Amino acid sequence: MTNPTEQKPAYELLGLKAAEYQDICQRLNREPNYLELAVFSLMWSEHCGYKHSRPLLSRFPTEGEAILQGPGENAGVIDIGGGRAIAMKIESHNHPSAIEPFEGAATGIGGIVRDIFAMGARPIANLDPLHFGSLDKPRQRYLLDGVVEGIAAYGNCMGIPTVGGEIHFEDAYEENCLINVMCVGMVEPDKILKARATGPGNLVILIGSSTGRDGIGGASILASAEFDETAEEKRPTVQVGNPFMEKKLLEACLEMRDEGLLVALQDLGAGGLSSSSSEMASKGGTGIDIDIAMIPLREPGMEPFEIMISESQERMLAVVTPGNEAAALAVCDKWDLDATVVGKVTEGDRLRVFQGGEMIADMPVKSLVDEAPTYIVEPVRPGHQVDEPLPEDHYRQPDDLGEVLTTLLASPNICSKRYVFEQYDYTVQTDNALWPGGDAAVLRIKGSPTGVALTVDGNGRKCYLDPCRGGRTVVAEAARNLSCVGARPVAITNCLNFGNPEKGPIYYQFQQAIEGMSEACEALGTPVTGGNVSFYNESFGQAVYPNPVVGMMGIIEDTGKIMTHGFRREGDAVLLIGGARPAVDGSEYQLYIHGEVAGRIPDVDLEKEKSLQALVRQAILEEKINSAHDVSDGGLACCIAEAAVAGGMGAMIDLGKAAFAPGAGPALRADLLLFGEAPGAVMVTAAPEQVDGLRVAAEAAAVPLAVIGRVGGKRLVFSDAGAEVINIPIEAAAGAWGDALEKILEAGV
Amino acid sequence: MKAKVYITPKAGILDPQGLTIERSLPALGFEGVSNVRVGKYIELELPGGGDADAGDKLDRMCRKLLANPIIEDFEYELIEE
Amino acid sequence: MKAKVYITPKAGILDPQGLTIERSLPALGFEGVSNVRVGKYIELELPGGGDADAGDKLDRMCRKLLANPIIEDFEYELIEE
Amino acid sequence: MPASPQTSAPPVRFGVVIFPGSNCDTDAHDAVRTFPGVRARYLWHKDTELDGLDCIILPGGFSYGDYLRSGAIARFSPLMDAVGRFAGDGGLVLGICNGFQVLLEAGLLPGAMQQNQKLKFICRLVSLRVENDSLPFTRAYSKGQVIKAPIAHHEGNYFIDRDGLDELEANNQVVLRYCDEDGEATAAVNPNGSVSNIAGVCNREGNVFGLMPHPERVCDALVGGTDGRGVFESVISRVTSGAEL
Ligand SMILES: Nc1ncnc2c1ncn2[C@@H]1O[C@H](COP(=O)(O)OP(=O)(O)O)[C@@H](O)[C@H]1O
Ligand SMILES: [Mg+2]
Repeated sequence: MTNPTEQKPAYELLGLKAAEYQDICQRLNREPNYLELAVFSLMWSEHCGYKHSRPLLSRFPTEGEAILQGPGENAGVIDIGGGRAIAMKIESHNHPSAIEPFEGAATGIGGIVRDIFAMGARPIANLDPLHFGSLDKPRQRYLLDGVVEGIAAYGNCMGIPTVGGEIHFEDAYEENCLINVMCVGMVEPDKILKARATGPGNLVILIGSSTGRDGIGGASILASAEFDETAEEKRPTVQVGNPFMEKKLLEACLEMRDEGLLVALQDLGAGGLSSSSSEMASKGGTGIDIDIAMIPLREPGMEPFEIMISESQERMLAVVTPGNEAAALAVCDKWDLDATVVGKVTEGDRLRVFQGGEMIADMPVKSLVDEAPTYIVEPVRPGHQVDEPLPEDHYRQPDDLGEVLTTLLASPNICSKRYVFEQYDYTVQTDNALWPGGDAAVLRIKGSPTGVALTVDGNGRKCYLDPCRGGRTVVAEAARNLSCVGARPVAITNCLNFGNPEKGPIYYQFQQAIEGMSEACEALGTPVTGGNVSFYNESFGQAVYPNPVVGMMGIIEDTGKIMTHGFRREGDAVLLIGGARPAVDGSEYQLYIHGEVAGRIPDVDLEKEKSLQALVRQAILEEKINSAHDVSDGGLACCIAEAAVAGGMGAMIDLGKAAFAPGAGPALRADLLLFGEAPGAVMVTAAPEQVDGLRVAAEAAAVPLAVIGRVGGKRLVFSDAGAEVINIPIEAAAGAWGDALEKILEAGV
Repeated sequence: MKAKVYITPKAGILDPQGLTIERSLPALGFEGVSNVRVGKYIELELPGGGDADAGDKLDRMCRKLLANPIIEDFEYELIEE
Repeated sequence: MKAKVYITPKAGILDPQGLTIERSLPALGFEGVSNVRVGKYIELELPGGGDADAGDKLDRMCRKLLANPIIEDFEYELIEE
Repeated sequence: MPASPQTSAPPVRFGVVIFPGSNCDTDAHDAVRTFPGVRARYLWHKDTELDGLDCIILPGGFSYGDYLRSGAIARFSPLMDAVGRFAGDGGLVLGICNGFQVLLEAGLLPGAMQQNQKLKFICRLVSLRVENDSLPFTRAYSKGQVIKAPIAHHEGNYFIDRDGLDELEANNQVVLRYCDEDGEATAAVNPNGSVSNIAGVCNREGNVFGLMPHPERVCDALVGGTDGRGVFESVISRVTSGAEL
């Protein structure tokens, strides 16, 4: 019996369509050889070529006066004043982490960190939004432990504090975990580096690890008939991270930057040398010659195409002027790094590969980098998506609401994530002024009153129910988190995690999410500075929830006024500011207590959201409030419980006073007031004498404000229409919330 | 019954530990050492009796817990006492 | 010349890795395993030629670098090719 | 004869070591420079010139990736030979976290480090009881005082055998112990499994001190507290007063 794959042409085995192959032949005026075909197939893959996303990504607003670098470079850069700028970018490492969680996550950190120092920035923080399947499955616990240890091993070794993130567990991620990582760096605006290979005659230096057969092209290349006999030994190997090497690489690159030795710098990520060299040439408007005979190899017998597409980690490509190569190599030598001149910048627009004297590939750079074909798919609204929310009495109200509260507090999505974040070094670099557990992290800037606030947010379940509203919600929530610590939201980066975009419903979700996010970014003044798209997160035809993850940066003018979420003073008034009518649709309460995901999520009113956040920030600046906490997962009850546990103080709350959407409809049931979710609300506490002033400010801003209770005592008491509906000691809340994750993970092996 | 398990990084897989040790040896006065690979060595005691499937059991144990078959190879020895 | 080095936690020293493995084995269906000790297994290539002092050299390498005598024991094998 | 530091007094000079993989070098450098009258410079691991320095800090991080064992490779650097001589001459040497591990591997402090009992990295603010307040590093504290500093390590499980421990105790070489808020050194608050809750030890002479917690990370109220300042204050006052041990 013959192997059916042997009948297929090489281009098809490499994942190219017949029309794409024709296109390549036309651009070359001939048939490509195998090396060229491998390079084209890689550059025209979804991952490198953005075939299904490029047309839609252009919807994002990217302009802003503080934006020094928008999408298009290795990371976005934002001016934060005082002669400093922030570089930031987020990326996914979903597929590698599902295969080998420790190394997959570790190399994910390695990759995103390289993007940041490729901009000439020193990494100052990592954040890690993670999504797994439900923890009652042993494999999910294994994945979580491996991923967290991998992030810890790499980030801690690099000396970059992991200051934030989020962790979410739901069945939709069982076959496809989402492992996103964000890195943030600091750079002086005049020291920003670009990946532009300018100046024909300049030299190209490859720095760092030797090149092995890591992650070569995946299964598509292996299935190629030409390689059948040796497929076993050519099996793509799992990439193993070497954070020590990367730390040296970071220091050497920044030292070369400081000495003014670099014309351009670029990391080697997906697509290895092919992608980094052609992108540098494309941006520089030049060509590049690479001599693969010069490249230090880790394994004998590597084929030219393997060398060109290897994804070996911890490598950088630098362009230097001919007089400077000795100095650059000396810096690398000081850091005990291998560095080799492997090519030069040329006139023209070709990527040419040589092996010693012989030219073995010759391709137009523009075709590789900028002219990958793009595809537009007919969007189809998914069948599960509905226009109407569930009726408010759709579920029966549970009898014991106190028990619902403790159950939710102990649920993996809401409970404390201490088990995870204590594995990350969050204090190194001594700038972290707000340790994990709050609404956002705040990094001070030494020698300046300014601080940088950071958060990541994603909410796949809400995007699944309504991707457009979900997209708006996610951006608004990120901004609200920043405002709650007193920071003005400035810009975002994003990672779009979706299923197979060739399917109408997935394409629809992708398009809708981008629309919603864009509207929110425009309304809130937070342009998109870059990001990453991860498609094909699906198995057995089942996609993950559509999950755009937003990383947002904000500025705090005065780090002396950072706000925290824990109750701070007995006798303070508890106020609810903003807010729409809370709904069961898409809430943790719906999933965890009623076992369903259904209905339609409430929308965000972006204008009101903007006023609400301005109001909260103003109150923080004027020192009128003592705590602030965003009302999100688990609703008002969980929000208040978290503030109580953090502050070690109880509260008495009258739910009837919650001014959710005043006048809109009949009185809400207690369970929805407690656990329902709707965007756009912040809970703050203030001394009683501040309340009038806050009320006046809220009226002026046309934001609803209600005094709903008082901080004090050692119990959490919620009443509705004069009757107590919850009355539990705060230790019960703290006990449920505090080490739930640890218990789950340490119980089952 | 006593067992010894030897775990090594798979061929072709990067071994950052081995690499780092190898690179630093010359500075410590050990020239010319190459191909340093660092793995694990595990000793354990299996419950006596069912000798027949002891090897089988150990094999499964290696696959499931002791080694990471995606990036590591393993070998073992069983020692009768 | 090839060398194999086996490093084990000293007797009497608590071995946190071994202990953790031992505790997690029953849940995976492996009952009765005891005395799990996790050490290191290092392979390396010594420069050929001076066989006579190869053992000597390796011994010094183990003492000085590869093992920490306060908490670890070591053994090695030299393999002629 | 304690003397208050004059403006004309010579500066106290710190050297902060950089091994490949060190990552708390700038933190330590920046922390000591918040004290008046302090000069600090970096020392490359290949340097051997330590003249004029009053105190050498081996900072935290992952020297050589912590491969093989933490500190195992770093201790062979040319600089460590010089540090050995410096310490032998009575110079002050402070090893923080990875620096402590290097000092253990170098034999400048007794004992050895193992992986944390739970095999996981731990970053956490811990309470520490000061056991010896007469060292050049601890004079600003008082015996029994409870201070707070973060730990951030994967290998901080300090081991020393029975005899070694008895000797440490007899010579007052246990400097810090993990404890609860009330100063009780219970097993429940031992974060990593260290023998006898030990978080920091010194050599017999008292001029070499290693600790796992990070005093340099608690030198500013904005980012975690100020309890670590005492370590550097002690060194500075010891140097400026010129007092013998
Ligand atoms: N979701 C997105 N939003 C905005 N920009 C994006 C998004 N995804 C990718 N981009 C931009 O497209 C460019 C190419 O991305 P990518 O190939 O992932 O870069 P790199 O190889 O440096 O990681 C980058 O400038 C990136 O910021
Ligand atoms: Mg890049």
